[in-house]
Amino acid sequence: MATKLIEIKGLTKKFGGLVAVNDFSFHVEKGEALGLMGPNGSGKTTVFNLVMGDLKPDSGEIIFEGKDITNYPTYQRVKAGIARTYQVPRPFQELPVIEDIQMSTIPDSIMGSFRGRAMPLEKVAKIGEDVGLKEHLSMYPRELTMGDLRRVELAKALATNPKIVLLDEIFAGLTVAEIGELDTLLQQRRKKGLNFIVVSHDLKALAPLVDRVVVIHFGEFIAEGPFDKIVNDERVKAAYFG
Amino acid sequence: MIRRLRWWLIAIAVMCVLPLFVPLGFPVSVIRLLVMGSYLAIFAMSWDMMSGHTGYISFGHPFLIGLAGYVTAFLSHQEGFQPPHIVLPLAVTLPLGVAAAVGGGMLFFFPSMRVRGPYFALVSLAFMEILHRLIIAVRPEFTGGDRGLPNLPSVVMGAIPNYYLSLGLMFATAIGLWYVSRSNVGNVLKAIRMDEDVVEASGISTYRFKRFAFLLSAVTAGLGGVFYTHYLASINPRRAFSAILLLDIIISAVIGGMGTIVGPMFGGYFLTFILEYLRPYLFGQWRLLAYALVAIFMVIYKPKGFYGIAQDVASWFQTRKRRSAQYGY
Amino acid sequence: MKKKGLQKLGVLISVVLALAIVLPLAGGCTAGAPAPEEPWKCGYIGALATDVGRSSQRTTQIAIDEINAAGGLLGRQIEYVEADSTEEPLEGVKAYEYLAEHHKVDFIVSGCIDDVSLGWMPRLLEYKIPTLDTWTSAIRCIEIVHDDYEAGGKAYFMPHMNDYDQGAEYVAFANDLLAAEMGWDTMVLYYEDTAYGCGVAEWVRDEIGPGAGIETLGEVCYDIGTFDFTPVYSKIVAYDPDFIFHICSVNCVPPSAAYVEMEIPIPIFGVNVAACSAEFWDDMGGMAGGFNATMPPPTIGLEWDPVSQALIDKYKARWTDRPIFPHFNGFNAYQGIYHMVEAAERAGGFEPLDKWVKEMEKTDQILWRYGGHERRDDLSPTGQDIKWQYYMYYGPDHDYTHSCVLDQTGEHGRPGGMVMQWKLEKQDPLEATVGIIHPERWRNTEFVFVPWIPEEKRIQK
Amino acid sequence: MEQILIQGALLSGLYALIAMGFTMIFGVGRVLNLAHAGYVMVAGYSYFWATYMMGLPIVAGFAIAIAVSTGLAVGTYLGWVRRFLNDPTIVFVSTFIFALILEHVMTLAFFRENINVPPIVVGMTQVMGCPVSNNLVAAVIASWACIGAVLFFVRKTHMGRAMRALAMDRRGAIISGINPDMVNLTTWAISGALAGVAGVFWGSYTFLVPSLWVLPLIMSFAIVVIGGLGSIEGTLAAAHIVGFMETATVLAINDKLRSVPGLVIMIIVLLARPKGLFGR
Repeated sequence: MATKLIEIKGLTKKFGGLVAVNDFSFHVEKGEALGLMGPNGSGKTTVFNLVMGDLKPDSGEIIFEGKDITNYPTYQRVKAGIARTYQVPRPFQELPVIEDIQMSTIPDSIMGSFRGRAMPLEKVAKIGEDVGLKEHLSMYPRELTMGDLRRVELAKALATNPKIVLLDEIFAGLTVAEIGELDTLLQQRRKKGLNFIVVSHDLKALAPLVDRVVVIHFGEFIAEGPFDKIVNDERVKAAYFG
Repeated sequence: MIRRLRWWLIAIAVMCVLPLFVPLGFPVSVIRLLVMGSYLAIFAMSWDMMSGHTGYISFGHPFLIGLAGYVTAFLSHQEGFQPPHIVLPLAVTLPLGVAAAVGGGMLFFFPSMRVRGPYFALVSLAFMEILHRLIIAVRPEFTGGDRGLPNLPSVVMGAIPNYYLSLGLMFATAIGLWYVSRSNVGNVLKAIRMDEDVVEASGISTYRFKRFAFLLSAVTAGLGGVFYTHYLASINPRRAFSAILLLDIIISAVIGGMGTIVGPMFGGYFLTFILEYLRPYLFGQWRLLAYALVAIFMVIYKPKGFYGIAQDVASWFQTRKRRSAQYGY
Repeated sequence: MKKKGLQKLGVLISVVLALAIVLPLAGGCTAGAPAPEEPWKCGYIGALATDVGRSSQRTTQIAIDEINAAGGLLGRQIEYVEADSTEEPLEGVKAYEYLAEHHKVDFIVSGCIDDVSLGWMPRLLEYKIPTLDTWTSAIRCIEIVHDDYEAGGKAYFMPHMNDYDQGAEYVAFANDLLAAEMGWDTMVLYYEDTAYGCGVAEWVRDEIGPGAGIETLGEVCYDIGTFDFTPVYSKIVAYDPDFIFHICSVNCVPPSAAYVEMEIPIPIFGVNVAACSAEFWDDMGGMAGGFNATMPPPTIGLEWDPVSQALIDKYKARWTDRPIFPHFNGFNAYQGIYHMVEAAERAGGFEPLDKWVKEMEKTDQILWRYGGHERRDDLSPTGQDIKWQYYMYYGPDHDYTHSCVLDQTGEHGRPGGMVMQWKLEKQDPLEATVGIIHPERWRNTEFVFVPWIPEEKRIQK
Repeated sequence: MEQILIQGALLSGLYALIAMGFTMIFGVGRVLNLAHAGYVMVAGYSYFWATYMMGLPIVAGFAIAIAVSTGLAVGTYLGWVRRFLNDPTIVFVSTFIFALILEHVMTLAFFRENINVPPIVVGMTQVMGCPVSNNLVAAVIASWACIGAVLFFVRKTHMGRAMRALAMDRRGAIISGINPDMVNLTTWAISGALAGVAGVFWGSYTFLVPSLWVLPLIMSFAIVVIGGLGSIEGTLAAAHIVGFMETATVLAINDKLRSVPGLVIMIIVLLARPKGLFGR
C-alpha cells in the first residue's frame, strides 16, 4: 500500500438530481503519471474539484500518502502536496506574472507573511523561466496568449512545491508547437520525481506523457490500463464515439 | 524603513505645522474640516481593509462604528449606566467601545463571510438595520431611544487639540494599514478579491487572512467610532446608522481607489472638503444632489478612483521597460 | 489612442479636484479677522427642504431685512448666511461648525428638529454663540441649558413653549373645551414615538386626570415609520373612548389620512403639526376636512394683530412656493430675532455674552391684538385691547431656563390653547379655509363633527 | 389572529409585487439593482402629480407612473449598467447612489413633507371582524394580476423563455442565438413597469415621502434572499413569510421592530442555505 500516493475510493457527487460522479475509484502510484480521460461532460473536472476540496463529496474518501484528507479544506491539501491547474486559466488579473507566481509561495501564516517569508523574486523567476515564461514575467495576464497563460497556471502549481499536480485540460486551445513544448517540460519534471494526473480529451497529447489511463464516462468508472490498450477498448470507443 | 516611510513623514510634518498658522489667519474652519476628514478617512480605510482588499463589500460598516460609539456613550454619559447610574471614566469606556466593535464584528459580521458578493453586503446591511431598530425599540431609557444620548464628555476640547488627536489616530491607522496592505498579507487579501478559490489552491487559508483583515477593520472602525462619538459629543440612531454615513464611507473608499489605503484616506478628506466647498454655492438639497452626481460619475467612469488616476499619470513616465527593470527582468 | 484620452481625462480631473481643495483654503486665508465696521453676521441653520425649516428661514430673512432697513444693529448692518442641516444630525453638526468657524457668525437662528438640535448642543456649549432655536421644544435641550448654564448653555434661547409647557396647555384645553363644553370624560392617548410626542404625552398622562377629570382608558404609541394604521386604529376603537387625544409633530399626514380613510367613529383632538400648515389640504390629497389642531396663537385661520399681519403680507409678497404661509415657528423666529437684536442693542453687542444674556432674559414683550406693539384701546371694537401674545424667557433659577412663556391671556398664569379646524370643504383654492373653534373669545367658526361620527358619540352634555 | 392573517396576506401581496421586479433583474442579469425601490418612489410621486395636481383621470395617472418608472429602469440599464454586467460591485454601488439621486430630485421637486395619495378605491370593509381598506384589497388584486401576467409572460412567450434560458445558463443561451442585451433590456423594462404599478399602490397604501424607497428596498432584499435570488416562485413564497412575520411582530410585539423578523430570517437563510429556500 505504501506505493500508493493518492487513492480515491467510491467518490460520489450529486448536483440536485444529476449524478456527476458515481462511486468512482482510482489511485496513483508513486512516480506514476496518470491520464484521466473521458468525453466532454463526463465528470473529469468534477473529480478534480473533489480531489482539491473545491467541492465536498456526498460519499467516498480521498487518501493521500496514507492520510484521509476527505475533510481537509483546500489549502491544507495544497500544503500536503497536491496542486492543480484550471481548465480555464484563472490568473490574478491585476498582478504581473511574477507576482502571480510568487503568491503561491506565501506562507500560510499572518506573522510569516509579515516577515516576508515568501520566495524571493529571483527564485520565483527561476520557476517561471523553467516553464518558459522568461520574457513574460513582468507582463499582465491580459497581454499573454492562451499558451502562456497555461504556463503561468503550471508555474503557479509548481511553485507550491507539490508532490502531485492535477493538470486540467492543459493542452486545450494550444497550437501543436506549444503542446510539444509543454510536453517536453512535463517530461523533464517527471524525471525529477513529480507525479501528474492529466485530464484531457486530446488522446494524442496524452499518449507520450502518461503511464496509465483511467476512463470516466457519465461520472462512472469505465476502464483503466496502459494507453494503447485503452484506446482499443470497446467500451471506451463506445463512450467516445457512440 | 525611513526611506519607505518618507512620504508619510512629510505628510505628518505638513499636517502638524498647519495649526501653527492659525494665529496668522489660517482658518479654524479648515482645521475643523480636517478633523471631520480624518475621521471619515479612518472609517474609509477601515472599510477598505475589509471590503476594498478582500472584495467583501460591507454595507454595514456603521454597525461597527455605531456599536462602539453607543457602548462608550451609554457608559460615560452624565446620567450613567442605568439603573445603577454608574458613570465610567473615558479611559475605561473607550477601550470597551473598541472591544464591543471587535466583539460585535467577530460575532456577527465574520460568520457572514461564508456568503460572498452582494449577499455579504445584504447581510451586513441587515445587521446595521437590526441594531438600529433594537436601539430605538428595546429599553429606550437605556439607549436614549430615537433622541439618542446628548452632551457626552469630550476627550479633549477645542479645535486644535481635537485636530492633533484625530490626526494621530488617522496616521497611526493609515501607516499601520498601509504597512499591512504593502506586505504579503495585503497581497493575499487583494488576491482574495480577485479570485478566492485560486488563493485557496495556492495553499493559503483564506479564512485565516480574511479573519485578520476583518479584525484590523473592526479595531480601526471601533477606534474611530469611539473618538468620533466623543468628538461630536452626542449620539443618536439616525446619525449613527444613517445611510449618509454609510454612503460617505463607501464613496470615499471607491473614489479614492479600493484596496490601496492611501486612496480611501485621500477620498475621506476629498469628500469632506467637496461637501463643505459646495455649501456656499449650492442651496441645501442641490448640494447633496451634486455630491451624489460626482460620486456616481466617479464610480462609473473611474472605478479605480484617484489612485488609478495617479497610476495612469505615473505610467506616462514609466514605460514597460522600466516596469521590467523594477523586477530585474 | 482611447487609453491616452482617458489618461488625459484623469489628469484633468485630478488637477480640477486638487484646485477644488486648495481654492477654499486660500479663500479662507484671505478672509482674515473681521474689522469692526464689518456687518454683523446672522447664521441660519435648518432643514431647507421642509416646511418648518423654510418658514423660519424666510421670516428670519424678513426680520433681518427690516432691521437693516431701519439702520441695522448699533449702526452696523446684519448679513444673513445659511447652512442646510438637511434634517440629518451629522449634517447639523457640520452646518453649525460651518456657521461658527467659517462665517464666525454673531448669532444663530435654528429651525432644526429635536435630534438635530441635540446633536449640535455640544458645539453650542463650546462656541457659546447666541442661538435661537425656533422649532424644537425638546425638554432635553432646556435641561442642558439649565444644568450647563455657566458652561455655555446660557447662550441658548427658545422663543416658544417647551414640551412640558405645551403639555400643560393641552391639558388646559382638554379641561376647557372637551370636558367642560363637550362633557366628555374618557379618552385614549395616541402619540407618535418621538422626543416631542413622548415628552408631551408624559405631561398629558400625568395631568389630564387631576387637571381635567378625564380618564385615560389606554395609550397607543406608534412609530413614525408606520405605514399601515389599520391595527393602530383597531386598538383605539377597541377602547371605545369619548375622544382621541392625538399628539404628533413629525409624520402627521399618514395617521390623519388613515383616520379619514377608515372613518373612525371617534372624534380626534390634540396636536397635529401638519394640520397647522396651509398645505395640509393638498398633502392630505383633499381629505383634510374636519381636522382640528391645538396650537400656539400665531396660526392660520385667525385674524391677526398688525405686526403679524405685516409679516404675513411681506412673506406672501416675497415667496409664492411652498410653504405659502409661515408655520407658527416662523412667527416665533421673527419675534425672537427682534428680542435678540434689541437685547444686543441694550447690551452693546453680543459680547460679552453674560451682558447680552442678562438683557435677553429681561425680554418682556406684549403683542396686542389690535395695536401690535402698543396697546390701542381705541382700535378695539370693545374699547379694550387684548393681550395677544406674551413673550418672557424663564431665568436660570427656573427649571425651564430660557424657554418662553407664551401666554396670550397675559396673566402669567397657565397658557391657553387655541384650536383651529379645517372646514369640511375647502372653499378658496389658495387660502386655507380654517377657523378657530376655541377659545371662546377668538372663535370665528362653529365646531363641526366629521359626518361619520355617530350621533351618540357627539356632544354629551 | 384574524387580523394578522388578513393584514399579512394583503401586505405580502404588495411586497411580492415590489420584490418581483427586483428578483427578475438579478435572475437574468446577475446584478442587483438597488435603484429599483427608487423607481417605486418616483412612480408614486408621478401618479400623485398626474391625478391630484394635474387633475388627470386615474388611468392616465397609472400610465404616466408606469412610463416614468419604465423609462428610469431602461435609462439605468442603457446608461451604464449594460457596461458593468460583469462587475456587480459597481452596479451595486452605482445603483445605490442613483436611488439617492432620485431621492434628492424628488425632495427638490416635492419637498420632504409627507403627502397622502387619495385612495384609488374608497371605503372600508369588515372581514372577519377586522377593518380592511378596499384600496388595499384592490392593490393586492392588482398585484396578483401583474404577477400572474409576468408569470405567463415568462413561461409562455418566446422572450420569457429566452429570459429563463439566460438565467439558467448564460453561455448556452448566447450560443443558441439569444441576444442577451435585448433580453436584459426587456427584463429591465418589465421590472420598471412593475415598479410603476407597485409605486402607485404602495403610495396610495402608505404615503409619499422622498425616503420612501428605503423600507421597500430592505424588505425586497430580505424577500428575494429568502426566496432565492432570481426565483419568481421563491419570491412569492418569501413575500408571504416576511409579510406575515412582519404583521405579527407589529401587532403582537412592537411596531418599531417591524423590519427585524424579516431580516433575521434572511440572515439565517443566507448562512444556512445561501441559495435561498427555493433557489437552484
